[in-house]
Amino acid sequence: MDREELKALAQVELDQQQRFRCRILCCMSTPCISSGATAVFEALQDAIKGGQLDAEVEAVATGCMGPCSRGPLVTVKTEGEEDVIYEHVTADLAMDILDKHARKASVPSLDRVVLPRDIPFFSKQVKIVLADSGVVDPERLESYVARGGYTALANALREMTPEEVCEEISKSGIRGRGGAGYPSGLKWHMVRKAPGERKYVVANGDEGDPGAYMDRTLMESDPHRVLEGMAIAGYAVGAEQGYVYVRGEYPLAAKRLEKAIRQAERKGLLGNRILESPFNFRIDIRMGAGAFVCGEETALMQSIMGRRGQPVPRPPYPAHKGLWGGPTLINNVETFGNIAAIIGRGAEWYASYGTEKSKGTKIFALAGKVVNTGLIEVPIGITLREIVYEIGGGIPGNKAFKAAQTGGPSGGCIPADYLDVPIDYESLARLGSIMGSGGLIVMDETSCMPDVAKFFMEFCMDESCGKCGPCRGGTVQMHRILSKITDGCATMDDLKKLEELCLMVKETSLCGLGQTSPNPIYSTLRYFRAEYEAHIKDHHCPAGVCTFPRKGELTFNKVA
Amino acid sequence: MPVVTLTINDKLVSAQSDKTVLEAARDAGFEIPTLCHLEGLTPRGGCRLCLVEVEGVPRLLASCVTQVQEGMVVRTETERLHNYRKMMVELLLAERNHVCAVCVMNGHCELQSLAAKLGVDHVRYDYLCPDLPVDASHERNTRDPNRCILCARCIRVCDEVEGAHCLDMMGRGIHCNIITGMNQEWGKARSCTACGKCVQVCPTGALFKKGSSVAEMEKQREFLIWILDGRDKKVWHWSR
Amino acid sequence: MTTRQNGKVRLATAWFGGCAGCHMSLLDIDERIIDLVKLVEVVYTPIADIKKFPEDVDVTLVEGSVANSDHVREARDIRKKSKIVIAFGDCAVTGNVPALRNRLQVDKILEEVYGGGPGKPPSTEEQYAEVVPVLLSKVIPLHQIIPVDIFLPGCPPDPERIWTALTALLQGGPVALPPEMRSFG
Amino acid sequence: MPEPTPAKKDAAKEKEHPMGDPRYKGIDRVLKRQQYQQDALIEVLTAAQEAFGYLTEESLIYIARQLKLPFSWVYGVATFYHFFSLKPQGEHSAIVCLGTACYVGKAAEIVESLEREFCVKAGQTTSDGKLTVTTTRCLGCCGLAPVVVLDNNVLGKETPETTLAKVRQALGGGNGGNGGTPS
Repeated sequence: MDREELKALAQVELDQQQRFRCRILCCMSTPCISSGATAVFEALQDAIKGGQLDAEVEAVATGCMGPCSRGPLVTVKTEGEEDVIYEHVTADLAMDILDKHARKASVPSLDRVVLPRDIPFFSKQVKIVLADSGVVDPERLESYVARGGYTALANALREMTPEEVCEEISKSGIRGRGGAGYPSGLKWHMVRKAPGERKYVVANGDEGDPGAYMDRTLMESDPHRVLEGMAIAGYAVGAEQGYVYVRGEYPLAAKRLEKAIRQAERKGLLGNRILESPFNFRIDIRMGAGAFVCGEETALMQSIMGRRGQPVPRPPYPAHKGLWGGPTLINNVETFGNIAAIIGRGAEWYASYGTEKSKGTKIFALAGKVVNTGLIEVPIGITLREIVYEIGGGIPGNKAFKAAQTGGPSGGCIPADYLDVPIDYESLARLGSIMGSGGLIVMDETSCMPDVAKFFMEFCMDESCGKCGPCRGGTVQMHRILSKITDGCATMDDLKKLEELCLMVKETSLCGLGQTSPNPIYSTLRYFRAEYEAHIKDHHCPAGVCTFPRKGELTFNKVA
Repeated sequence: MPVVTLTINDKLVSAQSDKTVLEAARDAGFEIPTLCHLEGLTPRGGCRLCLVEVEGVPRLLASCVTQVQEGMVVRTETERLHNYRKMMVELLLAERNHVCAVCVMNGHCELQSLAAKLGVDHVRYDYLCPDLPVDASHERNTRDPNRCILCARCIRVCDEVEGAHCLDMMGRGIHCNIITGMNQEWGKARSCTACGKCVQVCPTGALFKKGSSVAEMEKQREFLIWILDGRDKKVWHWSR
Repeated sequence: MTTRQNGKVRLATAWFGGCAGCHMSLLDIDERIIDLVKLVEVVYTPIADIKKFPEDVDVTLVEGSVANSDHVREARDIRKKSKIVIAFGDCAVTGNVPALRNRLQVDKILEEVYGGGPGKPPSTEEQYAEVVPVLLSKVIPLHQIIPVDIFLPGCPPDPERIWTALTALLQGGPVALPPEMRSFG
Repeated sequence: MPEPTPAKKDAAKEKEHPMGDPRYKGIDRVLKRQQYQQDALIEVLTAAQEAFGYLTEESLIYIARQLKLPFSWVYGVATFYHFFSLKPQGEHSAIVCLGTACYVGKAAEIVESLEREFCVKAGQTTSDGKLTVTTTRCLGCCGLAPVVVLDNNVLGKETPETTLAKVRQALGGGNGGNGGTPS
């Protein structure tokens, strides 16, 4: 296939779509499926067939539409009308939807499940990466191509040198979406220039942060976008082999990626001589097997090579010496999700979003004690208040906002005082948190901060690989002290010991997991120290969470 | 091999450019504590005791895996490093049952002497007291995981020098453990050649020769360079 | 160090969960013990028959680990009444050999020790408490119960080590042992 | 390295697979697809776990032989990743998500209630082999928190009561899932 054929393919698909008077899009990503989307989709298909509407109405299985807690979600696109979104759709509503939109009947009972499209949840978002999510059928290449998919790759191959591609990425100002925010352009240039016969491109989809599911959604909802981004990267850095490392918990994402790879290979969009150019690029999927540390790039490479996912000291950096000793470009799945848009619409357009130092948009998984939970894509620089109170619709049950947790176990809690700080890499770091992969958990007054810190420390303790001493032993000891605090048998001396340990583990651990594991303690201590002291001195939990089962015991050891 | 000049603890030092900071520092007479490092084995960078401060680098660097660079300014002994090293040793002592008094390596143990050198006269953290069975099934050697610090010297020597790869690490985090074969009794792991190299490189009493009693086990490591240089360069160092 | 009317430092030694080897090692300072007695008044020690831990002690050497409820009580009492508490030997410093039981469950240990003999084994916690003080589920070092001022590791600390530490202390200086004198084991 | 020889099974079945168990064919398929590359160890282990429900010692030995890897290496990798289990799993499985959103939604109480009701600790299987209770770190269904996966069906917005009821129903309702939607 060449560029002209790609255009033709898109046109055929568009013509096909226009034949339908009414297109009913059903979200078929994991949360909606869990809420019963499969039955809804099947009921719609049956109803279309039963009503002999096959020629006019189409039911499409798409990816995520955003407000996951309101699933199953269905969007109806009717010619000449505004799109309508329905929430909490059940199978028995299938016929009603058809009646209303295909047969133009009046169905007032449907009104109660209409999700208004003008609410801030939708209007405040800017969708670049998720532009096709919830619109295209992730299991059909044509669906993506019809939306302009793979044209960026075609243009890059035809019109740009690899160096120009790297430069365009640099100019866009995009920074790694995995958390640390390393400028992607720099990395691409580095890998491109690194000497090495075989180079590799790796998409990091080992989204281990609890509470984050941007990568899963992207892989499930728009797998071709990730593949296209990787192929462009492969061309730019001179790699012929790519790997998508998919977290083991995401079988559906892996399945859809696998299908997408096969489709793309068949159409000559991956494999040898892509789009009739001399560029060859293969992508393989590697499944994780349940290890958070494999999100760390050196551990991830070990895992791709089939070994224990234990990090190795850097330097050498993967960009110089990665998989099998070859220069390796590792970017987050979400970063790759941005690439086609940057190449397709230009770095300048992309850089018009975001702040001076952080360009573009960021996807957040909004969850916790907030009315609208789900997946949102917002320009970097938006305030936390806008996210929580406008997009998120505030805290349910008239409770007070206490803190927002970003960055998972490597991040921190941002208290109410900083609701108006624009969210970007630097400001979050100043507040003692990190952008992370994009989990954003809202906590209300019923969350106890030492307990939150303990929760994350338990996570880090379980996920420590055991290679370096400070992380292996330090996380256990920090968790023990936090347990003493929430159990009511800690002293102020323990708190001092905890702070010393935090600093030591942060500064001496081998990899990012250990180095950032004290962050949840740091940030909660910074903003909620009084809460810790109340636990220790008064055996009082202001949030009413801790029950102090070992109150007054002077040691960790229960008397028999 | 080109030579670079760097500053270690205010002293100008020159070293071949392929050397690590640890090697350069030791050649210059500075002591940097190590536990997982052993000359002759692939560096691991796991124990973190050899961390040093390098000017202009915000992070602490493990000197065993950091190559020297022209103009590098290194500090190997600062109060911060000393405190961290102390804490690391305390964490190691707390995570297993290191009862020096009844150890075959008492008096010859690297962990014990390092603790004394660093001034660790007590451990501030809770002892974790894991329940780990001793494996005495091997005809010559015994493995006592209670005294293991997971430095993986034994794994590396078994893989890199002996070539048997009988030993490896299982589990993760605090539950890591050294295993022989399919986590089976050492005596039944037929990939073990009973060469005893793992015993000799072990820094503590986790691996020891059968029949040794308290404080009787001493280890010798000259064989490592002997074998490696003999194998690669056909040079056998009698002087060592 | 406060000077008493008799010019002597009030010294106590206590014995918790340990083998008394540290006390033996203290006696092994040989003839120097005469010099020591010139400087100190031993006000409490398991070697002498003194029932109650006295008030106003200057220095207390505590041998042994904290293994049962009596040890906890005594340790707190000692801390209250002593100016300087020394964790004396590895058991007090680390838990050492007595702590080897920490991987076992206390009730299993009691059953093993007291259960199989003649007569009926005690069945409740209270009954056990009549036989022996209640065992802690874990044997712990002294500093996990009370603040400890000086650590004197060694199993036992050899006489030189003890002498160096005590003389430094009695001369009013800080106790700074050289590395070879502060190793465990 | 010839270590313990796996016991020979039923001779008739040997024709199907030299190991005497047709389930090894699933492993062989992946081995072939991956061209017996040592790097594919995790993929092969995944296939073995799918074939047997857990990683039997025999299958680990088989994989080590096929990939020409040391036993300790294979065992080390198998025990590093949480997905692999070296013990047989229960007939039914209840996986409670302990991701942050589920934690904020008090998923710990669901774990406790399951542990109490079925006398198991998280990560264990009941003594009758009926139920395995495990926890996981975020399934990415945070909008539905707290989430429980019962026999591969994702259940959202759970409470201790609802989960217990559904687990009891699954246990009482014979083998397999309860006909819900696949995840």
